[in-house]
Amino acid sequence: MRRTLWLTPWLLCLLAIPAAAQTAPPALSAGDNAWMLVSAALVLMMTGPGLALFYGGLVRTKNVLGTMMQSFILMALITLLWAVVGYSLAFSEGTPVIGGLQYAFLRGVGLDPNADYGSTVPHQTYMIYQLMFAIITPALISGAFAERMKFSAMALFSVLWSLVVYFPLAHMIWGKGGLMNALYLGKRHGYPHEPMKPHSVVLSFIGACLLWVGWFGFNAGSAIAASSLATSAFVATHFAGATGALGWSLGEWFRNGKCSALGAISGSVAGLATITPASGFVKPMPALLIGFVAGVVCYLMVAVVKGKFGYDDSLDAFGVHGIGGTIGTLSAGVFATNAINNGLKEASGHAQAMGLVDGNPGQILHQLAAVVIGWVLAGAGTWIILKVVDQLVGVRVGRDEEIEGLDLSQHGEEGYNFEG
Amino acid sequence: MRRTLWLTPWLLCLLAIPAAAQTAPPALSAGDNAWMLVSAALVLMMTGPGLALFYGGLVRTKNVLGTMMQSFILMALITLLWAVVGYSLAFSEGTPVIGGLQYAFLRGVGLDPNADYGSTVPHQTYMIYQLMFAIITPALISGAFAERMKFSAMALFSVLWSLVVYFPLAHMIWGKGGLMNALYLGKRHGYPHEPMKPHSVVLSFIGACLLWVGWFGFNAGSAIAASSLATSAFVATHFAGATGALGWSLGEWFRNGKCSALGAISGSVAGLATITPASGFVKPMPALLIGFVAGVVCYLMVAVVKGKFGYDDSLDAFGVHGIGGTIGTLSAGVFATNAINNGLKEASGHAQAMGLVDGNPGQILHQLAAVVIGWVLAGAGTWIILKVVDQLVGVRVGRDEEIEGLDLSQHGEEGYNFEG
Amino acid sequence: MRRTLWLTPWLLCLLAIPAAAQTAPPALSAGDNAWMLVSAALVLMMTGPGLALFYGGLVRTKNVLGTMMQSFILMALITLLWAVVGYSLAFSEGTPVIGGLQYAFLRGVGLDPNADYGSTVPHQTYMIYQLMFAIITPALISGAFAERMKFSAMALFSVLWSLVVYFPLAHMIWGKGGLMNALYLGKRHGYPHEPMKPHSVVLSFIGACLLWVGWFGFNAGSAIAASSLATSAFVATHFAGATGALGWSLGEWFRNGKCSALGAISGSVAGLATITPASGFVKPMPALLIGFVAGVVCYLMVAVVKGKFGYDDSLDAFGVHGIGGTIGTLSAGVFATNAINNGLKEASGHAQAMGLVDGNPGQILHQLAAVVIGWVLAGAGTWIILKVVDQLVGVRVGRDEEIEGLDLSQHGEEGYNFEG
Amino acid sequence: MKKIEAVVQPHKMEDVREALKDIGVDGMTISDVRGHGRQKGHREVYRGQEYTVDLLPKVKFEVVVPDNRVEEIVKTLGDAARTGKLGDGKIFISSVEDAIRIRNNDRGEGAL
Amino acid sequence: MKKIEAVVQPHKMEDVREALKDIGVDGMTISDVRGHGRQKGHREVYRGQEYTVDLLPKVKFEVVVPDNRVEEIVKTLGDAARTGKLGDGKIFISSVEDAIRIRNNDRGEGAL
Amino acid sequence: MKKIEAVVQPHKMEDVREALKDIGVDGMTISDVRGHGRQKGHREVYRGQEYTVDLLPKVKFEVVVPDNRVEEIVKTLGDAARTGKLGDGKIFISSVEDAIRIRNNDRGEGAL
Ligand SMILES: Nc1ncnc2c1ncn2[C@@H]1O[C@H](COP(=O)(O)OP(=O)(O)O)[C@@H](O)[C@H]1O
Ligand SMILES: Nc1ncnc2c1ncn2[C@@H]1O[C@H](COP(=O)(O)OP(=O)(O)O)[C@@H](O)[C@H]1O
Ligand SMILES: Nc1ncnc2c1ncn2[C@@H]1O[C@H](COP(=O)(O)OP(=O)(O)O)[C@@H](O)[C@H]1O
Repeated sequence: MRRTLWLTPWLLCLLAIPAAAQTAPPALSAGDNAWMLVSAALVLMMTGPGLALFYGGLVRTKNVLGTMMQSFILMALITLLWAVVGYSLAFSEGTPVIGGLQYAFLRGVGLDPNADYGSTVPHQTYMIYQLMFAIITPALISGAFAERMKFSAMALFSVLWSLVVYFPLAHMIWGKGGLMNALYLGKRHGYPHEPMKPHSVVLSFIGACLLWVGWFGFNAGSAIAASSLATSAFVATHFAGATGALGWSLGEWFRNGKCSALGAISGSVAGLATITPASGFVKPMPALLIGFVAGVVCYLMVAVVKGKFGYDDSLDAFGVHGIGGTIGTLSAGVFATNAINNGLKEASGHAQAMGLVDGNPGQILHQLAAVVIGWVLAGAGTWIILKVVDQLVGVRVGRDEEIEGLDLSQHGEEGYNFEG
Repeated sequence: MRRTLWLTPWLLCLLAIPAAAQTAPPALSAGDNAWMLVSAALVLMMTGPGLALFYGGLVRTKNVLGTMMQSFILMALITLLWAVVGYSLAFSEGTPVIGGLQYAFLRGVGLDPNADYGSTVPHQTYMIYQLMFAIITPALISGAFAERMKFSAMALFSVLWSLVVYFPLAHMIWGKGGLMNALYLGKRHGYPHEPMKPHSVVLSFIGACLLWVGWFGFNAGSAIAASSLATSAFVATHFAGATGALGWSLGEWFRNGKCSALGAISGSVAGLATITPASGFVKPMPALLIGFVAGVVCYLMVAVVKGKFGYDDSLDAFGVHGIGGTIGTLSAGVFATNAINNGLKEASGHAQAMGLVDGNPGQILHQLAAVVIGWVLAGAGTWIILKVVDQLVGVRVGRDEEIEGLDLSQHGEEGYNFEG
Repeated sequence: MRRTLWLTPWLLCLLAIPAAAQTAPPALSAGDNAWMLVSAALVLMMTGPGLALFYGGLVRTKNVLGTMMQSFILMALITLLWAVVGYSLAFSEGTPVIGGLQYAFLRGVGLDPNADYGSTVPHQTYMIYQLMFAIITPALISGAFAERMKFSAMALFSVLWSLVVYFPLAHMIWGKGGLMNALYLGKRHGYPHEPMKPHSVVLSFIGACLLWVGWFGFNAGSAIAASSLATSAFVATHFAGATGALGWSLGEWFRNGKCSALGAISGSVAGLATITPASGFVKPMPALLIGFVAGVVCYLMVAVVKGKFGYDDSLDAFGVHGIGGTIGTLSAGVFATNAINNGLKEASGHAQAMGLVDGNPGQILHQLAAVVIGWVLAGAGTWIILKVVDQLVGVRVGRDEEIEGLDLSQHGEEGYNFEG
Repeated sequence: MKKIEAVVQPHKMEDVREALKDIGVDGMTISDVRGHGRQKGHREVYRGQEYTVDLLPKVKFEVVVPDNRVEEIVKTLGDAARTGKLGDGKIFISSVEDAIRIRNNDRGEGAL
Repeated sequence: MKKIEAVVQPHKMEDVREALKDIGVDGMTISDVRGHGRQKGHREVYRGQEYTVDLLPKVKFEVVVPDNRVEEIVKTLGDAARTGKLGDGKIFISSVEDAIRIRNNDRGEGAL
Repeated sequence: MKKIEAVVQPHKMEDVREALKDIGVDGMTISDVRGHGRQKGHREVYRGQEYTVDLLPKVKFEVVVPDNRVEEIVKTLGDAARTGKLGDGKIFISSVEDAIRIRNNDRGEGAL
């Protein structure tokens, strides 16, 4: 199996398609490389400070550093892992299940373009860009175990999870580890009895905005070129972020008579997460729709369903990212069109019909299969790894440490010392 | 009327010029597209988190979310509006007064370059880039009604204002709605008697820096290419931001014997706002001068004149952006030169003389006319829309809600819960 | 002496090499210009808000604005200085010791590419990009005199230092002024007796992340093109930032049994500072190693050595940036390879051997010489300038002003007014 | 000597201070507190999770004064803080045995 | 009238408030304080610089009540705040001479 | 039992704590307050708008002690907090009727 799909993440990844024919001989394009380096920088900015702030603002004061640190340490840990074996496992030729060790220690990952990995940018550009994705995925999951997981357990979990789940499956599993973690770890001490208000919606707001900006690199960068496909993905991304905010806000308006800043930013993140598997395949108007649906559905998940079931997905990693990713994958089956993305050709040389709108209803089933398989693999893998980590170091901090807060108990420092 | 001036915003917009001849056939340039996508991202970053933080830090704690939310909801609302009719009204061929509906729902706004809208980037790139401008303009105005306007009224006002004032006139009206709002709404409860210190100059500082960085996309992106014109606008932007900070700081030094962080950042924003209509037309040294004048004059407006007249332009949207834009438009009449921008040709084929420095003193009058017309249209339009909105939903929150703060009364949440 | 080395900063700058032959005639590349404009914006973002937040979070509440203002005012002051004489002194042809006045007031620094200053981007692009470096260098030093230096003295010092030390020597002296300042100014009142905890590790965290992201512009932009060399520098930068964080964290783990968020971010900054003189010359795996060593050594400097010697380098400008730069310069002598950077040719036309790994052990001595000369010049220059400034305006605030805090005593404002 | 402790609405702080200044009461210590009483709290909703917040921000004044000024001060303070709505706050009076001015060791009423 | 001042662990605040509410004690003023006592502090390390922090966050309740309810309230409050570990906090009882409800000038026990 | 309340300059907090520790006073509660008195405030200017800030940050110590230690503690505290300049702060002494250690229900002086 070729692992070098240049397609926007997650979509169609179960189709056994040949790598898109890239006929021009590889040659570096300064414009494309400029765009890809910028995109890599933007995706890193999504994790830090973006996601770190988004999550950090949602927790209580005593956990702010512990929560931000979960994102930050992944910027370091996953980078090392990626250089040593990760990139190779994810992207070199190997068995159908996992890549080989050909690129271990980045041997052979050079500065010349390689047609398999973006024919107009250095192979290393592709490698570093994909690394930024490998960092943010476990960082997103960390939202599910905020405020109660041991730092060591979190680091170990993320390493194992990357090795066993992400590197092999790469792009299928966005946010899906979240629910398992929330269930496995159990509720925070005092939840839902004690108030656990976000200690700073202001921080979350900054984070959400930077996520939005960074997401342009995430989705439009996935074209691996500053091409019109990049533009298309950029537009879809922005549109879905906008209507996601509107959808969530409307939901709040109906139920509470008010719409909140936290709601609007959560909705935009839901819209952005949802459009991700579909951006680069859909037109602008469907993107508006997809984002809106995402905003409404994720709101209902978080505000209604979560309350009913009573699990403690502290920062709604599952409710926003897991659900969003699922909606997005399915809607891609509906709205993907070869008017946007004609990377797949039929034998006749014509661009292959993609989603329902192209007259290919079967794609919805493919996408559904992708969703189900993704959930099952990610869920099972996550659960097993949690068990292992729990045996090795214990996943949850002690009760007193939880009350004291992660900042002091895990890191020996405090987020704010205003009175100093 | 062609609405597709590729010129830097605002300048020369009253000249009945044909669209600049762009002789090469449209073809996508990866370098130009990369730059324009980055610029679009940067301009979005100006609104959120940039402007949201700049304004959010200036208000009292109880209004921080309400203030930031005003910027954020525009990122969502104006995007939807833009996709549906806004872009079409602003940029399609229509009557001389307003565009047509040709591009409604973005029909026909495709991924191929269109010579009228940037001949080297996809038409959608142009569309999304211009959208980011449409978002930030009403967001800037919101500074004038901070801390006392209803959220619903603010949203309705912004939508109407975009439809009636901004989309038709597009780039002429930066910051000019501010004064009307301040006058119409009246003073905040307790102003100027009670202390209303900025609750966090730190937040404003972050915002101002991000505004500065984002402004490169705003001005240098207006070249719609990574051309030498983009470089020129980039340099002018940075220079004016720098001397704006120095001008304001010197003003404070003379009057108070101290210069403040808030002063320095306000000055840089004044310099950046001021250079905007002139960047892409002026050389580096005049940019230094323009920025400096902006810093000094805006300081005097805010610190002396405002106090004299006693209106309550809460965050100085008018004093900084309105005045700055005016100074900039006039100084463009002085310093614009075809050594920088030779887009306009005479019949003879020579580049047309531009500002006073090119030996064309008449341009100053044109610019003055542009200023006056801009002020009149924006002022009148804004006032009327405020009246309408006031009738429909009421513009101002009640006294008790104002005392309680917008965060609680409008959004049911608080910015900080440190004690949690 | 040609001053137009397009090499990554600092490295090899003492070799009397001819400017790398750039055979193609100068012609603007949109891709390269896009990348360089973005890089310039990123490097500005490193200073503000990046470094301003990183340092601002580390000081006590009463000094937050004073500390951030030190970075911000340099964004303004150095820009003016650069336009007037700075760029000319640093980059025009002059004597071997300092440039001439050929480019004073940017005369002759136009919009066409100039082969000496990046043959594919406008000369002004090169000028503005280098300016961003000139801003951040004195800003980094300001960390050494935080919480106790007069604002006027700091401004005067920075101007003189730029004129006398930075513009002539340009890239050799990163962070090396720090120690002198710390020694000259003496300890903060109450140090080390009274607690001086960082008032907001959260702010520092945001700052460090933005530094990391901005550093891509700093190092990968130094290729002055979106070339494969840029990619190589980008990868090295990211890798060293990551392992720097790991190195510092491991150090803390061994000594304290915990690793902290402040430690992780400090380590990443140490790794980034350290790789800087070597990025663009070394392969990815050595970059991992260099970053790791930087993290460990800087941690020991700050946590052990500083305590032993007892000087008060308030924000560890010296411990992190000075030491990091030194390690980096030396390791470049070991790991620089013409497989990455073949800009230097032998007479035979072959790429010249670079570091030890290329079989050129002598380079280590060259690098050592560079370090020593850099230290001596920067140290002596800094000391003399401090003496002069002290005579002119006095460098240190009075005891009462120090206790009251810089925000009030120097700027007449406060960072936070939450109770407003 | 008596200590007058008053818990008032935050937006009345400025008025109270000026009223006290006007009758020559200069020494005071102020702190930010949260109060609970008859005044109804408000509802906050974060991601669908509702919180009824009934601890509302208040400002506490502490003024130590000579016995003979108590009534005048209580009246002035009360008048300045009054809006007539629930939540205006309370004033408590208690006895203080001694006061010391740290600067010069003055004691008793002279130290106030 | 007595003033009951209780310094308790922050995470016990919710429990204490509910316990007081259950016995009909509604009026109270709360503030964030830091306390020092037998409870051991903790160590924080910033860039190798160690700080022993022995001022720990606490929440202070101030409740002014009629004399006859003191014992009941002290017991309820103590029971709700108790964990049995060092640092649970203290309750202090002192005398208050008068209370005024600002809103309507009610005085004495009726003002509580 | 007496309660000693001292309002001191924030930068003297560390010194005061150590002085009290040296004479064996371990239990105390501290809060951040703002004070007004003879000490002149300062001017802040935000965008040309001037504010005279005369509520200055202070730290309040509350220490409940047995009657017989009052004088010693007041002296120690005062000496440690004194700079001799306006604004050094005040110490107030008042009576406390009872103290309870929540942890084990100890009462009276033994609970301190
Ligand atoms: N018994 C009490 N002890 C201490 N503080 C009280 C008491 N009763 C009320 N307070 C304080 O006074 C404030 C106002 O009381 P509330 O009952 O809401 O209004 P009102 O005094 O107008 O009836 C409360 O928020 C609280 O801070
Ligand atoms: N003498 C005192 N005066 C004022 N506050 C005290 C005194 N002793 C203790 N406290 C407060 O009570 C808190 C708990 O006291 P501590 O001695 O740690 O635990 P315990 O009461 O369980 O022995 C302290 O943190 C402090 O706030
Ligand atoms: N009468 C008072 N009641 C309560 N607090 C007071 C009183 N007088 C002074 N204070 C507190 O003491 C602090 C210092 O008082 P001030 O008059 O400035 O200095 P000094 O005590 O040296 O004359 C004030 O800031 C205030 O917090």
